[in-house]
Amino acid sequence: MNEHPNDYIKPELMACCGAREIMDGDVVVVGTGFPTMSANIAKHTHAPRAVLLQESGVYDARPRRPALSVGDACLNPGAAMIGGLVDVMGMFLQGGWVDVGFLSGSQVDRFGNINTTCIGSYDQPKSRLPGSGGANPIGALAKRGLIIVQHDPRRLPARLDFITTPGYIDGPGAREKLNMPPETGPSIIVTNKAVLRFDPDTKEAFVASYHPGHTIDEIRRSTGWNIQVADDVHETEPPRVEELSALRNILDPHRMIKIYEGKGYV
Amino acid sequence: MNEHPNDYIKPELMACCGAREIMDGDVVVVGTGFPTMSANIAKHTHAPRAVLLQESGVYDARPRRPALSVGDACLNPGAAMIGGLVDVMGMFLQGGWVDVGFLSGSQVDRFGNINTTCIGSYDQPKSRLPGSGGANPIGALAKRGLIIVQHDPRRLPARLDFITTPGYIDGPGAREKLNMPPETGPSIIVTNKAVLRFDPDTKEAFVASYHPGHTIDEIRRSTGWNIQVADDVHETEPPRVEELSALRNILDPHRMIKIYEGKGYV
Amino acid sequence: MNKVTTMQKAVAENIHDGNFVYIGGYICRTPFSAVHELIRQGKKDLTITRSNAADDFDMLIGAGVVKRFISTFISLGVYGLARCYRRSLEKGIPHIIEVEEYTNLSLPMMLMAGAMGMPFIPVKDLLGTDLMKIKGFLGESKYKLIDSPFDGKPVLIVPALNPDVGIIHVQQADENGNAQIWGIGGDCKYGANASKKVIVSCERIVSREMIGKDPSRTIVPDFKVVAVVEEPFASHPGYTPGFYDQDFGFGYLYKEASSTEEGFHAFLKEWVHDVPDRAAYIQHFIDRFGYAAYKKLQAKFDYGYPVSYEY
Amino acid sequence: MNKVTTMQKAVAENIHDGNFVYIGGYICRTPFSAVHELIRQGKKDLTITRSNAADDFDMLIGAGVVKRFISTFISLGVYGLARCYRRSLEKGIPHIIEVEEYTNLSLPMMLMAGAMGMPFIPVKDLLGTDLMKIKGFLGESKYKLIDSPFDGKPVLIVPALNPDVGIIHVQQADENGNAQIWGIGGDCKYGANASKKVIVSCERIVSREMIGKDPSRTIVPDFKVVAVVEEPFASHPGYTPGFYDQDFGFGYLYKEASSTEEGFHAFLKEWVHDVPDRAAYIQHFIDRFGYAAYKKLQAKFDYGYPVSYEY
Repeated sequence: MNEHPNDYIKPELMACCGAREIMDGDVVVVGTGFPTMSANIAKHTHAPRAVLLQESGVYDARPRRPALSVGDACLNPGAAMIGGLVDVMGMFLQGGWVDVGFLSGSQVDRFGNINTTCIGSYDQPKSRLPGSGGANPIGALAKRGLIIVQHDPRRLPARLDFITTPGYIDGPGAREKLNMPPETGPSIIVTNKAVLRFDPDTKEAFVASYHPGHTIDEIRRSTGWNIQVADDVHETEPPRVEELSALRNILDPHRMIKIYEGKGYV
Repeated sequence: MNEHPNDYIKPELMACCGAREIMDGDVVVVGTGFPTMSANIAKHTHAPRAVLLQESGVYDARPRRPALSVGDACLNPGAAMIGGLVDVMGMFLQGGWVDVGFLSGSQVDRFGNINTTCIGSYDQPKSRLPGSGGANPIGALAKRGLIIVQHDPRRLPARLDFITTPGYIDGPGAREKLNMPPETGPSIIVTNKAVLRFDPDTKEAFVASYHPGHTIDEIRRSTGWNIQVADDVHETEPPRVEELSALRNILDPHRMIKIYEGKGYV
Repeated sequence: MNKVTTMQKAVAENIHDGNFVYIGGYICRTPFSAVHELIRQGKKDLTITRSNAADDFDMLIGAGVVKRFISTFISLGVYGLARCYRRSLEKGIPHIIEVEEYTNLSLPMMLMAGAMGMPFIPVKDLLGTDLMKIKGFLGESKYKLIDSPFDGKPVLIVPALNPDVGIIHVQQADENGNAQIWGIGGDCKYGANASKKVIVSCERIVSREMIGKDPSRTIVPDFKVVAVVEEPFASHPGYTPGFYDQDFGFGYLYKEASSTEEGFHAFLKEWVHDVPDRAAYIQHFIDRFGYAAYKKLQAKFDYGYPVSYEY
Repeated sequence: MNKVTTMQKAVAENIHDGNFVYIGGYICRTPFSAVHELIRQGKKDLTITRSNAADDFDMLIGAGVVKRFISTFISLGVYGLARCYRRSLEKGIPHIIEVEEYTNLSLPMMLMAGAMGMPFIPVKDLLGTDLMKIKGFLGESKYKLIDSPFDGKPVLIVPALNPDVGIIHVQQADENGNAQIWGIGGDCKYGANASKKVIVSCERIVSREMIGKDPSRTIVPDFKVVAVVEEPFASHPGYTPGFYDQDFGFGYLYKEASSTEEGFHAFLKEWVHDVPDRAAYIQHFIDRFGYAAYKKLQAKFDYGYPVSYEY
């Protein structure tokens, strides 16, 4: 049986939820922050043969400091392969070799579509966001998309201001109709309150588990649509000893992950 | 005035005819044998800034022995850039950067189309030849194609057994109709008897000059179609001192070029 | 042909108002000294592109150099949203730039298509999203959705891009312009080769013989290059592998400065307009932050193994 | 995961009768020991491809391993036409192979398209020639001539290729399969990456740490690789830069032998069937030609410069 220390912070729990989605041998496209932590927790626990790609052109980097961007200098020395965007996004992602892609966004809807383009209208934005970057193709082409987002009605609205990255678009059959690669699409949304998964029939996100300290009712109120709840909904398993140990002793000794608390991941 | 030693052999004259077509600064795709000699004669005389590519992926090689293939080991050390076929044939040739491409063939017709695929029918060939290799795209995409061929009615027939590499296809407008890049196509045919050029209107090869020792009449009899002759037809200028000097002292000290005499280039 | 020149001349002679300019880099090997020179010379109405734009593009937008931007993304990385970019699109300061948006898959592929002389290239992104609905200055030529002539299934195709000029920073180049890199490539190789001419800045000019010791590192051949500028530290505050690290402190400085119009212009005055060239920039950096700060950014040494191309 | 194995096992376990196999090399880095193993194991009905085929493809055809050949060219270089290929097409010996012909532009692009997950790719060759008229086993899928959806002009598109298995020989790889090359590439990078799985033979197995000292040399990542075979001299009579030169004398031997059916089979017996593996092949080479001949092929040393990826 697993031990679960109770001194964890919410971003640590979220990183562990992400890690548990990675299977041994998976090819994972990561960004910075959560994705890197999740992927590395997995590597140091149940998935030692999972391998990481950064879209900038890097495969199997061996950074000695936490990478602060996907183009960080620390990703260069010791990597197994360094090319460019066309290699990682074209040859590996579009080529169909990527199992897991991490995604985050300012808004995520029930179908796992993501907005990182603008708040308000596109032509006269209230707030102009960075744009797709690699998110759109990762959402389109990774076999399993893992989405990280804060849980509030503004960030999980009924309708996005802009769809930057495709989830299941407008529901069942939408990806197929567009000839998007089979067996791709988002598989989980990890929030600071819950883990959401996607109904295979409706393609809608539902509550699979609630994090310790949160309730279904709170989660419903924090979601911008009438979210469904799994029959077997249960409390999210807290971080295990070995997960926290990998995170704190190896990956993030300075606990930089705490900055996510300041960003609202509480 | 240029000096012209009279101890040259025919393949040397032909290599010089090719060299004279290269302008300073030209980007030249070369194979082995004649093309390399021609290009290097040019580099050592009037076109020091001409640069050479081999389709295998090499740019500006510095071979210490004559390369016996476009993939020869001697092309590796000292080159300015080495990639692969996609770099040279895609990025440089198809990208529109190649000024001159050398071509040869078992058969060449009046429009500069070339056969390197088969003698006899394609399905039941009398003789099966190597195929296109890089010839077809070089013929399609180089701004000026320089064709080397032996002059006899079998090799310069009225009709090819197979068109492997495009010259002007079936005449004026054919390349344009297919949306082939403008201002490309063969510019000269160098044989062991003559230099042929292409009429800008009819796109047919005509006799521009006859090599010393050959006559218009002989050339007409050796050509498989009723070949036209330029009003200003004249004797081909024999190799100049500096051309021969580059060839014999620098490029081909063992005079490997003599093997072309054995192949019929007399 | 020796193409070695100054950045001032390289930019003055080769980049003209209204040009379409590819600017390489991915934090790694950002050609920042060229970016500053574009601003210093007051270039106008440029269309700029590269995948994953950052502080350099934000600065060009804030300085009013940019008319159009073929983009995938722009941010200041750990320092969040790109301030000048936002001011342009949200408030029209200094003016609204026109944006045509793709992704980090489609844009690199469009540059590769341009480099390889293809008219268009099929891609598997964009589908099903609002990136299909918004069309900027490319209009109906942003993409085409066709039925594959092979199997009848829908295929998205996007057009090739061929910038007028490509600007890249590399580790080393020879005097003719044969340019070599190692480490993270971004879309640098294809962006440069798609361009009609290329300006190369480099950490060090090396001999043609040294280039020939490792020709597999060359990404651009000299015949595409119109200017070579030896410009050490040119990527700062970005980094160049083997030479210097990213300057996170300077990134913070830019973030803070660019948060207001006044701050941004004061930053431009101090770091662009009041320094005539990269040497003066480094001098100013050392004057302002001390040699120790400069030294701290210099890369550690950990050389790999040499290889032989001999036979 | 350690994937180091023998060529015997690599071929037995990963290549099956009827497979579509990409075989890399361009005289440079020809995976000849794998080619011999395919013959030794009596594989049948393979579809094989690469641009600019040579003696290795001729040998596979003569040995009866090949059913179909997606080709651009095949010859013995300085030794002229490929004898077994001619006997197959001219006389049906051992049987007529089916050929689908492209060029050294379109085939590499089709492999690149396969590697990059594109369904097809536009190319500017083939047009106006009989290569458009002849269609082999790909039939109407050999190519499509369409009007560009962008400007209405004719564009030729050719299909992506995705071989079942890719076989390449490289200078060095680690035990997991990260494979590094330098020097002439041919279509090796894209042919291997287009394949569903890759067999890597290498001159030397190196540590993962050594791979990481120069990651820009890696052309195939380990997750695509199913077998790694340390097989020095595997390209003979081709060459590997930094290791050994091409063996022109042996090329002549093959030319002479392959000029007749009997000669070809005697050659196969001596150099393929009677040697169980590459070590025995080298032993036989030395027995037959002497150590001096072997030594003479070994590359001179002329190492370049190491670089640092540090920050």
